[in-house]
Amino acid sequence: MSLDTVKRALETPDERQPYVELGMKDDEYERVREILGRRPTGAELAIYSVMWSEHCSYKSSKVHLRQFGTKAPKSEALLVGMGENAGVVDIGDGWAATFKIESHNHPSYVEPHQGAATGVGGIVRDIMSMGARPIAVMDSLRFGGATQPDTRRVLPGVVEGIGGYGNCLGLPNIGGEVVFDPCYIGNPLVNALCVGLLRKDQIKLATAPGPGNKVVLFGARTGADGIGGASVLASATFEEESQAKRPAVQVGDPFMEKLLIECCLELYQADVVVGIQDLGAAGVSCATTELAAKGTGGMHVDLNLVPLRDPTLRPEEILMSESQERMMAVVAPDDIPAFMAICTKWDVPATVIGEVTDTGRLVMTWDGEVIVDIPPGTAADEGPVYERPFAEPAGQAALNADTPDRLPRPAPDRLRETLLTLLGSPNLASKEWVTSQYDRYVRGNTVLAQPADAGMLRISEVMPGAQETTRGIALATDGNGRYAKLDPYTGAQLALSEAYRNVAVTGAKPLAVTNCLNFGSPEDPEVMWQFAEAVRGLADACRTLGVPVTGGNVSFYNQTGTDAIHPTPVVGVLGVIDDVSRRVRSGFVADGLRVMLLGSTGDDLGGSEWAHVVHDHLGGLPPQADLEAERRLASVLTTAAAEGLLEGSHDLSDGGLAIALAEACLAQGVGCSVTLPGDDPFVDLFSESVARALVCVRPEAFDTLAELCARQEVPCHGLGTTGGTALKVDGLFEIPVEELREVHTKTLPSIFG
Amino acid sequence: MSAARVGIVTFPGTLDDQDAARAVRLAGAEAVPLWHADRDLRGVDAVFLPGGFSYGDYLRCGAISRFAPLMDELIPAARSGLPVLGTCNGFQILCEAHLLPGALTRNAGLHYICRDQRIRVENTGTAWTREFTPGQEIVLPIKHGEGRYVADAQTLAALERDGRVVFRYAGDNPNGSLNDIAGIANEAGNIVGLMPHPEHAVEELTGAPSVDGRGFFTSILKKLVNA
Amino acid sequence: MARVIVDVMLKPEILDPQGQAIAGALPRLGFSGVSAVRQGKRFELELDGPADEAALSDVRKMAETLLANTVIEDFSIKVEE
Amino acid sequence: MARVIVDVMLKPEILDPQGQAIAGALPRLGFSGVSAVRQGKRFELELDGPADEAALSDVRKMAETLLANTVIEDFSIKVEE
Ligand SMILES: Nc1ncnc2c1ncn2[C@@H]1O[C@H](COP(=O)(O)OP(=O)(O)O)[C@@H](O)[C@H]1O
Ligand SMILES: [Mg+2]
Repeated sequence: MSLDTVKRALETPDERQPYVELGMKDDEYERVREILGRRPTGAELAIYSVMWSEHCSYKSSKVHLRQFGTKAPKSEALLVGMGENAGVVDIGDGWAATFKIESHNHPSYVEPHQGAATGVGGIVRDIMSMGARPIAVMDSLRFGGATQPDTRRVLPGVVEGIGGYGNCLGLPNIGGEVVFDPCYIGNPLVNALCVGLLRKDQIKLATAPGPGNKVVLFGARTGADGIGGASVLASATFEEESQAKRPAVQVGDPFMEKLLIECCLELYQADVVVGIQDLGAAGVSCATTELAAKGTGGMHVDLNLVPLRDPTLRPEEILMSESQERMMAVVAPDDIPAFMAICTKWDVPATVIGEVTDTGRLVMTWDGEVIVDIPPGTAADEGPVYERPFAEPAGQAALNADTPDRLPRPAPDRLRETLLTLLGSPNLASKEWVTSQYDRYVRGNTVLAQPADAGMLRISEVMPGAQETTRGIALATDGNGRYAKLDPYTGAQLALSEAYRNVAVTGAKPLAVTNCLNFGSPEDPEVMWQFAEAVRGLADACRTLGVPVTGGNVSFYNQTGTDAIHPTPVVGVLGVIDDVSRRVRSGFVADGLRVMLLGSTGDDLGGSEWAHVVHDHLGGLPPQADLEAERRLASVLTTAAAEGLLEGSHDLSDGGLAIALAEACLAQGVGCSVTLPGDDPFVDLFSESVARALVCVRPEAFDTLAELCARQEVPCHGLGTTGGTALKVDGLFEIPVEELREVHTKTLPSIFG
Repeated sequence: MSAARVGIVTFPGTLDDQDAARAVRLAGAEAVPLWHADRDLRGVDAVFLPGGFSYGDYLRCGAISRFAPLMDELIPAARSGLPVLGTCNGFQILCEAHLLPGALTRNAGLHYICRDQRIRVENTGTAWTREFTPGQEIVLPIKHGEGRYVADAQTLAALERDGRVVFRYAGDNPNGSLNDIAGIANEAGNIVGLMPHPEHAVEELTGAPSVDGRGFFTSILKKLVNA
Repeated sequence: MARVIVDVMLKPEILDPQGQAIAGALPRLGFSGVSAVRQGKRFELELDGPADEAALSDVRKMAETLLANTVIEDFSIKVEE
Repeated sequence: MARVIVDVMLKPEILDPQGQAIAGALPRLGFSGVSAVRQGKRFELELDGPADEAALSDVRKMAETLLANTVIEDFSIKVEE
């Protein structure tokens, strides 16, 4: 086919273009024509269509996400906020952490292994592009029912993909979630988080300033990955069924990514990078427009110079390719030899493909002809913004009215059995089948990993120069789709509440938030309502708890036909512990310690694990979020940890006190003898009230902790003592730890082999 | 007396080199980085081949690494007595380089597995195990997808007869290794390879819930100091 | 009793990092003259009966559902003499 | 320009857990009539020149030293027409 140049576009203003096939609306196409004052070329259409896609432009979510900024609490810690590749937080002593969570849901449904693997790869490159060394990953996963056939296809592949990629990069996996619910069948959620470390004064940004600076593409060669849509542009007549031949699946090469990490770190060290951007979705289109838009405003790129894996690729396809393991850097001309030498040392191919200009235009050529000539900001920042209509779902009131009060509750002599049923249910059972496929030890800085409530890393040996700090960082991710379905506003707050608590029980002080918002179609007003409510709830809760949102990701269209997944906001919280040797271990760590329950318990069973597992019921309202109580609890926990009062801890969440006690016993195989504090043992054991934690302390520390709790107005009950080989609940039951273990560990292996 | 110098080899894709260096330092020796592309052992007294995914573990684990320029120096040095320890990918490289017999193949369970594993020390006569007691059980992390040791019957019999099975899995065999073999030595006892990771078990705060890995590093130190 | 071979290769447009790594290593080992390497899988199936049409149609189904991941791989079947 | 195929299979006496897992899964998927499965590797090498004797002797050396681990694997070489 003939090349669609700017010249040709001017000569053939009325040529029909496949913008609909590329997912563009009529008015969006008209806007492009308006911006350019002519029809776009095929290559320009490729750029605008990907840059203005939901995925890249956040066109449906933008108006809501603004609240994360407008309602943001004042935070000294925030160094880089939303809008960059990842947020950056000051963690003290001159060091900063950058972290972000991102979804790779649909690709993981199509090809679980590669979809999940490239999800990890993508988020790691985001962290690298901030100038940081990636130091750990986490994964938050949702699958259909554990025994549904498609789950048996998807889960093993996803786990292998995450493990295969992360393990090969040498990034310890320090936590995550695995949740099963039939609502995710056909729409599994794979959310990957990466955290990195850097010197506070060495943050890199995605910007291309300085005319004359060179644009370098480095990493893997460009192939036909993920360009299903682009082939309509490259084909002679897009009316034909020409899309089938190009793969939508991207395949990852973790070895190349590992080389890229080490190569980038050496480039940063040598100070030969002016600006840098990873290539994710929308590949070269995204990297060039964003770098140019944030820099001097102009760039000239010769697309013929892009090294190709598939020599038949057309320029439109090169622009849209999502080939993995690529980065783009802006480099001063004098530094090019040093830059190239470092790439050669690491066997990373690198090519100068263009130059920064002061024209304010992004110009690209192919075979010497101009095929792109646009103001880059119009593609990168001035995409469409929708105020999508939203409306409370028709069934919401009825759902909330169907409370768990009508469900029969177990008699005292059935509580033992109820506990074991819950403990062995797929959502509460041990996730070791999954986590044992992940390396949690590599690089030797992992202080806490699964099954601890939060992952924790020592900082001092992560990078040269960090020896001076005693600090550590803690991270947890949480989300509960059932709660969010019942009340998305509260559900989002509860996700934050739990992640915040999980960080606090380790002794770390929660500092900042990332989030991944997984929802159905934004074109459905009921889904849009869930989304709007969740964002409003999360933004409000972040303000109350004083933790800013630093970044995140929105994943829409997680639905099959009109059946959307439960709204699933997943929240990641990062905290800092001043002295990492003061970290609190998980659960009961020794015999003869006093067991205390912090926080107060109400009758909160709406959306609970008990209602779900025993009655397959979802109705009523979730537990009320109590952020003030959450903040006081965290303050007690971090103070007590710093003073060395806590020997072990565990938060209460899904499954309530019953499950927390069982997990605390399982942590080190230490039993306990406890008396329930309230007068309804069922509620005591299975209610999911928020802002509660279980701790164990040396007997002589009991009074000090009780006083600390009293000062902070955190209710506190002595439940009993640790020791023995069974979980004993006075007057109700006794379960040997070995029996707990058997029930807890056998569920996933018996399903997944 | 200057500290003993232990070389830590980094191939493209090596991951545990930082851990290995830390373990060497904690034991009181100097960790000397060795780069795969240099034909230079930098005069070290012993060499540690750490774990990871050298060359992505593509083709076979260790298959490509063994052709690195550094290996041209290391192979003859090891044959003439230089103490060498290979863990995980390092063990795989030693087998691919024929410095140790047999091969490491896909785990019988077909999954990568990371867990804290009980190991029995069977031979305390090697350069890397003299600080243990015969039959001592230790806990070290394992983390590998291809750790099932195989060798032909004759080789296995010879290993057993000569006491060259240095480590055996105690309790559950995690990967289907023949004779529960977790690690072996060459005839001279200077070259030892094992799948478990001593370098991840040297500190209270981090890594595995044991510090049993320290024995490897104190063993080699003692040997070098007494040599 | 027949033996059927199923060869599974990544589709040509799909990245093959293993093949790339091998191709990259060859020159360092002193081998020139190989321009590209692709790595795939080979399955040898022993059939109880003859490799007749019914059996081969079964093998085709196995290849599609289990041996190959047809999202990213192609396969071919041949009967070994 | 020629293409040479190197097939690498585990020696018969070496346990092949992947092949076994497949053989074990087949009946569950409703396939009977397969008594054993072995899984190996297939390499496709594109040569710059013809597959003459010199080239094939080079390929044989590559197979011996790199593509197969002859401690546990056998290989065979053929030229694709
Ligand atoms: N997909 C996963 N990846 C890594 N770690 C996981 C994953 N799923 C669960 N875990 C870990 O297993 C432990 C138990 O998980 P969970 O019960 O969800 O914790 P919590 O209720 O405290 O959030 C935690 O340490 C968690 O980080
Ligand atoms: Mg928890």
